[in-house]
Amino acid sequence: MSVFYDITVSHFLVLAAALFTVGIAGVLLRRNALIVMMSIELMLNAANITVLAFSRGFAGNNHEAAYQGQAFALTVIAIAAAEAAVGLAIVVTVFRTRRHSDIDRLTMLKN
Amino acid sequence: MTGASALLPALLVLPLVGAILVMLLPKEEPGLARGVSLGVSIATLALSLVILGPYDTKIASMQMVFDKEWIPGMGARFKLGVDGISIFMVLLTTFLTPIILLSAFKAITSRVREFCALLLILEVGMLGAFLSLDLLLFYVFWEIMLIPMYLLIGIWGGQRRIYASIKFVIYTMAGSLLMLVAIFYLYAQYGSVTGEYTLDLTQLERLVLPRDVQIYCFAAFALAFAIKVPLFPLHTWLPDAHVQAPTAGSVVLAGVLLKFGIYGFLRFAMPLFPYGAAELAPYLAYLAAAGIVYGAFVAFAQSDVKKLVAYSSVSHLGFCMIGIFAMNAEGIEGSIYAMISHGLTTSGLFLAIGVLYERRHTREMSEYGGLWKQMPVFAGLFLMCMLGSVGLPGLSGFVGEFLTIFGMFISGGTAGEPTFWAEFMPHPMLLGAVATSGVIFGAIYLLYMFQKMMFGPLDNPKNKELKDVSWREISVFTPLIIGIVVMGLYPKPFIKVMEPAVDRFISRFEAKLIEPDGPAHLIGQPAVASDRAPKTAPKAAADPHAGHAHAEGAHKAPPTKKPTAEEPAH
Amino acid sequence: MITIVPNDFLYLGPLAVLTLVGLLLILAEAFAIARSRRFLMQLTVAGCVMAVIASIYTWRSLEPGGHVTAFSGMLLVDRMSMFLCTLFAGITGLIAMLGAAHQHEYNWQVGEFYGLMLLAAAGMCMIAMAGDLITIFIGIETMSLAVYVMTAARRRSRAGSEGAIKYFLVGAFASGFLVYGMALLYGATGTTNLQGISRALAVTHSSSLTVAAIFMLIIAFGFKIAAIPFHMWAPDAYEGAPTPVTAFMAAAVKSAAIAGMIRVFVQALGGDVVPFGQMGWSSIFAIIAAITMTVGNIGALRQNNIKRMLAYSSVAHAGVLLVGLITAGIAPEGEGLASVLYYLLAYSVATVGAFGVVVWIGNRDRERVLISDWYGLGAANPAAAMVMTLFMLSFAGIPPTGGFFAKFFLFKSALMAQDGALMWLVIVGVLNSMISIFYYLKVVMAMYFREATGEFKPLNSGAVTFVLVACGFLVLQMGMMPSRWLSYLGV
Amino acid sequence: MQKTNNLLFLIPLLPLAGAFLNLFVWRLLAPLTGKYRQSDSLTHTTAIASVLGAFGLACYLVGVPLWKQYSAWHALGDARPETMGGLHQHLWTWIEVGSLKIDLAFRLDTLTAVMLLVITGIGSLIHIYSVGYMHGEKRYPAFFGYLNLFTGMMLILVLGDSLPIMFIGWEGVGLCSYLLIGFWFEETANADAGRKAFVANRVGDFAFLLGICLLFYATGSVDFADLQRPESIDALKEVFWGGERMGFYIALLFFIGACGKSAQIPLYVWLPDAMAGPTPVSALIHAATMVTAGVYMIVRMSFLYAHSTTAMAIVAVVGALTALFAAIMAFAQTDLKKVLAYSTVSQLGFMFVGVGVGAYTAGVFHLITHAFFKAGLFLAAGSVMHAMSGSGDIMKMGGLRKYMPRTRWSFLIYCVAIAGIFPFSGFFSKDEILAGAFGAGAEGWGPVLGKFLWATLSIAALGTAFYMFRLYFLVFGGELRCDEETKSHIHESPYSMTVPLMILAAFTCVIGVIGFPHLLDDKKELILPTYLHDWLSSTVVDFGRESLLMANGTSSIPESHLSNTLTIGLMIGAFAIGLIGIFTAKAIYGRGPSEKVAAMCETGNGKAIHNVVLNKFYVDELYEWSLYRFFRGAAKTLHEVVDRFLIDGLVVNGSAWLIDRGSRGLQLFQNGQLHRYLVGVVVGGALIFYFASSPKVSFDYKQLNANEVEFTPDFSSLTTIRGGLDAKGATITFDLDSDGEADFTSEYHPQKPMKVKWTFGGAGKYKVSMTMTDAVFDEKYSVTRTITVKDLAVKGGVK
Repeated sequence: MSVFYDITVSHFLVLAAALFTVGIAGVLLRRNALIVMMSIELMLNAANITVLAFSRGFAGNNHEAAYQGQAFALTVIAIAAAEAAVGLAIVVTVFRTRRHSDIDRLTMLKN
Repeated sequence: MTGASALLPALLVLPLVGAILVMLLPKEEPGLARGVSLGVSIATLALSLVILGPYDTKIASMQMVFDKEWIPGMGARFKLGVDGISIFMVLLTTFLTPIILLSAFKAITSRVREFCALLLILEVGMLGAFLSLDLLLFYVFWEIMLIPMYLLIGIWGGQRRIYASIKFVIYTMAGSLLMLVAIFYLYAQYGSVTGEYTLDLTQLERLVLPRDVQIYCFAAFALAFAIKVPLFPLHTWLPDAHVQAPTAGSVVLAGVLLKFGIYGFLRFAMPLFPYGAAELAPYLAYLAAAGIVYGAFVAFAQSDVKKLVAYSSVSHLGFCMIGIFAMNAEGIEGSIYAMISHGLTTSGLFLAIGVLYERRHTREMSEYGGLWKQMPVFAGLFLMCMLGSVGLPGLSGFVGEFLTIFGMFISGGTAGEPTFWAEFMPHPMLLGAVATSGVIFGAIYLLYMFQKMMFGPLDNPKNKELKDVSWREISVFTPLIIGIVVMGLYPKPFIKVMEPAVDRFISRFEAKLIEPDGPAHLIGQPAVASDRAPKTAPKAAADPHAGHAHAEGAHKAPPTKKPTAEEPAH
Repeated sequence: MITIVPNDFLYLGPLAVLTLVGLLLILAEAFAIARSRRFLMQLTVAGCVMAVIASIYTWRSLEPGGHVTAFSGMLLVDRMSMFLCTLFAGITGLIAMLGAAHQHEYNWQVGEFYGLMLLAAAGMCMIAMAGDLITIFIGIETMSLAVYVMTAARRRSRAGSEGAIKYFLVGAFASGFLVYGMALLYGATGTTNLQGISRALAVTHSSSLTVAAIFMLIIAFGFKIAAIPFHMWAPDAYEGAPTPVTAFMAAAVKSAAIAGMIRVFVQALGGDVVPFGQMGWSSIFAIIAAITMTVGNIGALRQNNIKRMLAYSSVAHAGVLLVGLITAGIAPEGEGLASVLYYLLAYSVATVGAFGVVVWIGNRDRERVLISDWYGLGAANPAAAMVMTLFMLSFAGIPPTGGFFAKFFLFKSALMAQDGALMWLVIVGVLNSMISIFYYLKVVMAMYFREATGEFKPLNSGAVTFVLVACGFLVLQMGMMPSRWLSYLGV
Repeated sequence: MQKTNNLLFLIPLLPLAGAFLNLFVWRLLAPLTGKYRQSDSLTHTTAIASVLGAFGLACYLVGVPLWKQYSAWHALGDARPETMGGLHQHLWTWIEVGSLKIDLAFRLDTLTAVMLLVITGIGSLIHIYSVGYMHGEKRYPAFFGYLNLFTGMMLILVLGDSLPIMFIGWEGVGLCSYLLIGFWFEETANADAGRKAFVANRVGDFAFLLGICLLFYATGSVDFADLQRPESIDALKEVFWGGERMGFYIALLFFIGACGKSAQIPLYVWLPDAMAGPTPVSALIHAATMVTAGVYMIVRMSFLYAHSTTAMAIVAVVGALTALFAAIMAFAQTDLKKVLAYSTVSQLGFMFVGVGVGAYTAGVFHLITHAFFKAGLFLAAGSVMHAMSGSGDIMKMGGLRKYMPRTRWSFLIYCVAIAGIFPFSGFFSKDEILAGAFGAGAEGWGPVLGKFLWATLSIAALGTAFYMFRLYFLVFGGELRCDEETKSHIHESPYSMTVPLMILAAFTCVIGVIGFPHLLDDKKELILPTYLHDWLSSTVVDFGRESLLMANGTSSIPESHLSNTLTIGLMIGAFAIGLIGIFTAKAIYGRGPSEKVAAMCETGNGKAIHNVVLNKFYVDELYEWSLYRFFRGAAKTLHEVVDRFLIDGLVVNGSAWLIDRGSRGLQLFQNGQLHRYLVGVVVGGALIFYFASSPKVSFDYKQLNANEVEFTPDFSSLTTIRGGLDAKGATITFDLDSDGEADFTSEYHPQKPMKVKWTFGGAGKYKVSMTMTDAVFDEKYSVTRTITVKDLAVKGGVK
């Protein structure tokens, strides 16, 4: 019996949860806007993995559910890309006005 | 709906149209704005007198009812009507508004247009609130009054006007918002009992709520109204508002706005929640009695005349509160009477202070003295208002105060025959006696004020140049003083008009006071035997059989027997 | 199976109009001559008007209470969604007018602005019409991405870029939660269709997956509507963004987020199928709502910048809206939903109006966003001060304004739900109204009770005047004759 | 048997109309005649005409219709009804609310008639006198206006047919008194005096009002006629608070009212100060009429006092003490009018003793005679002061007999009368009171009280004679002690002033005939006619009225029938006392101020006593401290502490401050750093979820009857995100008899509350536990409570 036989949906879910946590940690801990964005991408990808894992899990008996999951994942991928584009543009704007992209030093707006 | 019923909405529309008209006038001509607004307010007064024509003094219930759908989805109606209680308040409002406008001709020189328009809008709000027979409509008008008053204090007020105006608004809102919650609750309860949702006061009055609920709801209403009254210790907004407000604001505040507290108790809080009212009445009466004495004491400590008169309002309105909790015709009619009288006398005092303030720009008593010599006519007018306020028999103040004290004194009944109210109101005589002591204190502080300002040597050089009142000012005071004297000497017609309504109020109150226990039900219908808190969701109301399955056997079961679970049978 | 029938396109009206005009605008911008950009605004408004007409048309073609699914359940067309589409398109049109004047005065002519705005509106419409988690996600992201860009539209503004990046990062972070929550929900129920989720939950009740999913969704939507403690981006973003964009964020984006919450929480997770104790997810939202109202109002008290103050105020309003959502969730048969919609309408109108006055009053020399900048407006420009007062009163919930009735309906229906279980929340709500009066009246006070500190040179723009008059009229109308609006909402 | 007379209203209306004309109409019309001021002659003509008119009308009404009624009543002899109704006029119903009905109605009966004639008669004289006295006064119209107003109010007071109407007049005269005392208001002291008078009166009015309320409470009426009905009288005998009769408390309250108006202990302090007013005012208001209102009221309410001997005793004792103390205080005064003021207080004390011992006729008799001679004294004093350039210091007078003979002779007659010298009127009236006091002995009074009263009054009478003649000698006797400036102005007053003096003096001499002493012949019939007694007995419940005593059940007030010897003995005693007083005064002050006395007053105990007396026993200071200072201090304290600090400071502004702090805290947290925001999200979110999901379960219980208790599980705070509990599938078990086993198990549904009933074995404490088990994760939440089952048989019911 191969070890691979034991990989189930749950394993993917745990992986996704771990990735998601890493993403959150990245957002909370890193100061560079770009890295924060990357962490957010990580979170989105974790979600994608979850979706696809479920989709795979449903594939056996519920085709519609499986398709929905796949469509969802594709949508997320597309939107994540758009988000990254917008985000980078905004980071560039910030960089152009401030010459840095350290989000903790952006405290002009406060109180 | 007869032709007469269109009078009441017309009464609201007229000043509203006037206000809009005034706002449309050119900014550069303040005189025009003054004239137009005065004309409109006099027309409103005339219209309100026209109402007296079709008004039948023998009918106790609401008259000239104007009833129209307003928000059908909610059961809120645009319902107006007058009865013996509200008609005087309406007349007082329409009577005072032209006087106020006239009095402000000289005092208000900036933004005259806005001033006149705000006063007219305020009049709309006040009239609307006095006329409304729908809780939501009442609430709307009740709040509408707030903003013009806020602006009046804030724009044309004194040094600390900002503090005073915001305090006024926040204080008032603090009470009225909880009242709003109680209105919601009442609405929901009525809907769940009858399956029909309405905010119509006459409908809602039929609902008898459980005892505790009545107490809570009454407390919520009472808070709103007690702040407005203002009942000690919720009164501290009043002196600030009065002192900072321009004369016109003070007059309208003392003359009409304060009356909403008492009126609200009579019209809404007590008929809707009689049992709650009965349970809390002693406490409110104690506070009112305390307020009479307290207001008088603190008034005496003031060096600012306006503040003194403001505190005197706390004291005087205490009489009104005492009166309504006497729960007999004497007390309640006295209370209404005292309200009208207070509207006249205190307005007169504020106007008098305004006359001085216009000339000297100070309200410190120590700045004045010996004015009688310089301004004899003014002194006479001031004296009349002051004596009316002191409660001299033969002037209006006495009748009201005497009746309220008297009513409270015998509110437990006379020696032979105790009334139903006896069990709710402990120590009525003591309360009456404490209230009566306000008569002494009233004399002390008001005479003190009068003496400080009018008597003594005319030693302040600034006062030696003062001019006596002009004809315009005399014409401001004259109607007030005529009112004070007429109401003092011949109160019968006034009392006659309010009598049927008050009797009806009392008898309905008493009728609804019986059997407050059990779930909410309509008056005259038996309470549904249920040990469950009443359902409020409309669904539950639609299903009267919801959940009362009850196994009889459980009652006599020995300890070992399985207890019965009661779950609703759906 | 996903099938598309031609009829579906009939119901796409508002969405299609907004998307197409939006794309057209972006194209047109590319070819526009720099000096004649006015037509962009006119085109935008025309698009919005068309969208409004399309929504109303669709609304009329629907049965009260009935709904139509399109694109295999991806979109759900009912009267509520059409009402919301009208609202979104209307707000967008009004804000486009504000935007044109603002751009002109402050010299930040960005042509894409209009296109993005319409695309954002399209996204909002999609949220309102969403019948599926995927459409909700697409709608939210379409809207959000456009608004991120709009926030940063003044490229040289340090505040703008700072606000934008804060907004963006927080928003994207929330998107992460959103997607993850949706994924878990999908896993728990085996479908992304909202009705399907509702059906599935009715059978399987719940599982820890559902619980976790709801946890994630609460966070995600909490960010979007700026509920506490997820609100802290809002004041910064609102302050940083150009005023018309702030108005758009406060009025439209928040409404859209609420629409999404209605779809997800009330319609998919509503009723008593969800396992968060007695009241389902509502018990958590109840706590959040109470804190949101309180902290939002308290936060607004000391603000001197009107935009920032209104940001906090919008946080507080989010709390009130949550009360309505809870009501709708726990008492689906009640009027909770209608009250939320009415509230959204009243709130949005007042918000657009208030920001409209902010736009109107300033000029490029002095933007006049501080309270002290407003001193003496009442004497200088009585009409403007009067409408601003109206908007403030509406926010504070004082009659005769729409805000009063909005609060009234909302709290009333909340109190009627579940034997008064929400009584405490209602009391918290009304007490908060009291606190809120304080800072709303601070504006009124500044306008009327203080002496002017300089001459007012307001923008002389017909469009802005139109917006102010329209909003002022609506606020009054909703305050005095609410019955017509209620009948639109099916009450 | 009362007759309607439609002219009654004119009596008060005439002076009121005069006041109205003088205060308003003439003033408004004055510009038409081209003058700013209304003319003085028009003013005083109006005023005098109105009062004279009232006097004439009063004479007519008393002399013709009332006299007819009286004679008819008198002629009936034993068959006559208790009281005769008198004349009556109902104008309109003033207040009619609920059970309370107050008619604006007037009644003229014999008691009123006496008052009416005194008021209008003396009032007319004083009006005339004022023409001279107030000549040249700037506010001439105002003075006459107020005087007229006062007369009108006083007439309302005595004519009023019910207590509230009486109260109108009661307060109205107080107001006029206030205005007239403070007439020369430029002097702060005058204005203060006016206020003091009004406030002291108000203290009395407070009791008066309460009395009205309590009377209504007891009898259901405030109308004099109604109150005398037997059922009302029965109500007065009800035992009330503290075991006394109802009548006692009512009577006491009214007496306090009377104390205020009639300046009795402890409310007398205002009257001496009231001398700040113009002298005619002192004569009319503070001597002849207003201050006697209290006496009048008690006589009017005699039917009430007849039912509480305790109350009567209090009235009598207070009256006696007042008479004595006021007399003592008069010794030390050096101001002409002040002496007269204390004398007034003292004489009012006499009257109160009279009415207090049930000798109502004597009280009223003294009221009448006093009205004449005291009014005369004041007017004469005014005349003197007029001559002395307005100064009233008797130490600077003396020898005026040469300069002002008319005044001097009148003054002497008054002094003799007040000293109680035969055959002047004061002698008769004072003797009546002394006799009444001597013979008094109502039920429960004990034997001594009457004698004590008599002794006290005798001393007071001695004092009266002494200080009055001290006054006389200091003013008119000896040599002139004033400065030259004043001396040059001394002159006899004009006739408008002295003619009233003479008229009053004439009356003082002869008016005593209306009340000859009760001397009986063998047949127990009066030897001398007692006109006043007969006249009043048609109205006043005097002692000896059988009908009321029967209504009372017991004869609480015995008839005071002294033997002739005793009566004559008392008369001689009183006469002697008067003479002793006069001669002592002559001995000491015959030639001006006594140095001996002055020296005595400067040293040791003498000084102390003198100071105490001079300062009126420091009662004013006591009042100053206890009332005014206390009031003002308390007012300030309340304002600062309660209003400013507690309510406004702590609650109102305090909550605002708290919220503001909260706002500031939020601002601090919102420092602009995105990470702070995100951490806030994580921490805040975690907290909210924690609190929202803390599982707490509990149950309520309610005892239904003797041993049956109902339990209601309460999961309202239970949210189960932490445990992932499926509320729908949860199971609930109750262990109700603490045996560790479930007695009841059920599925729980959150939307549908459930109740469990359980019957216990009786009263006592039981331990009950409830467990909720989650179906999915099998987690348990349990709670255990000890419940108390009460033994309901004892208390009989449970809420």
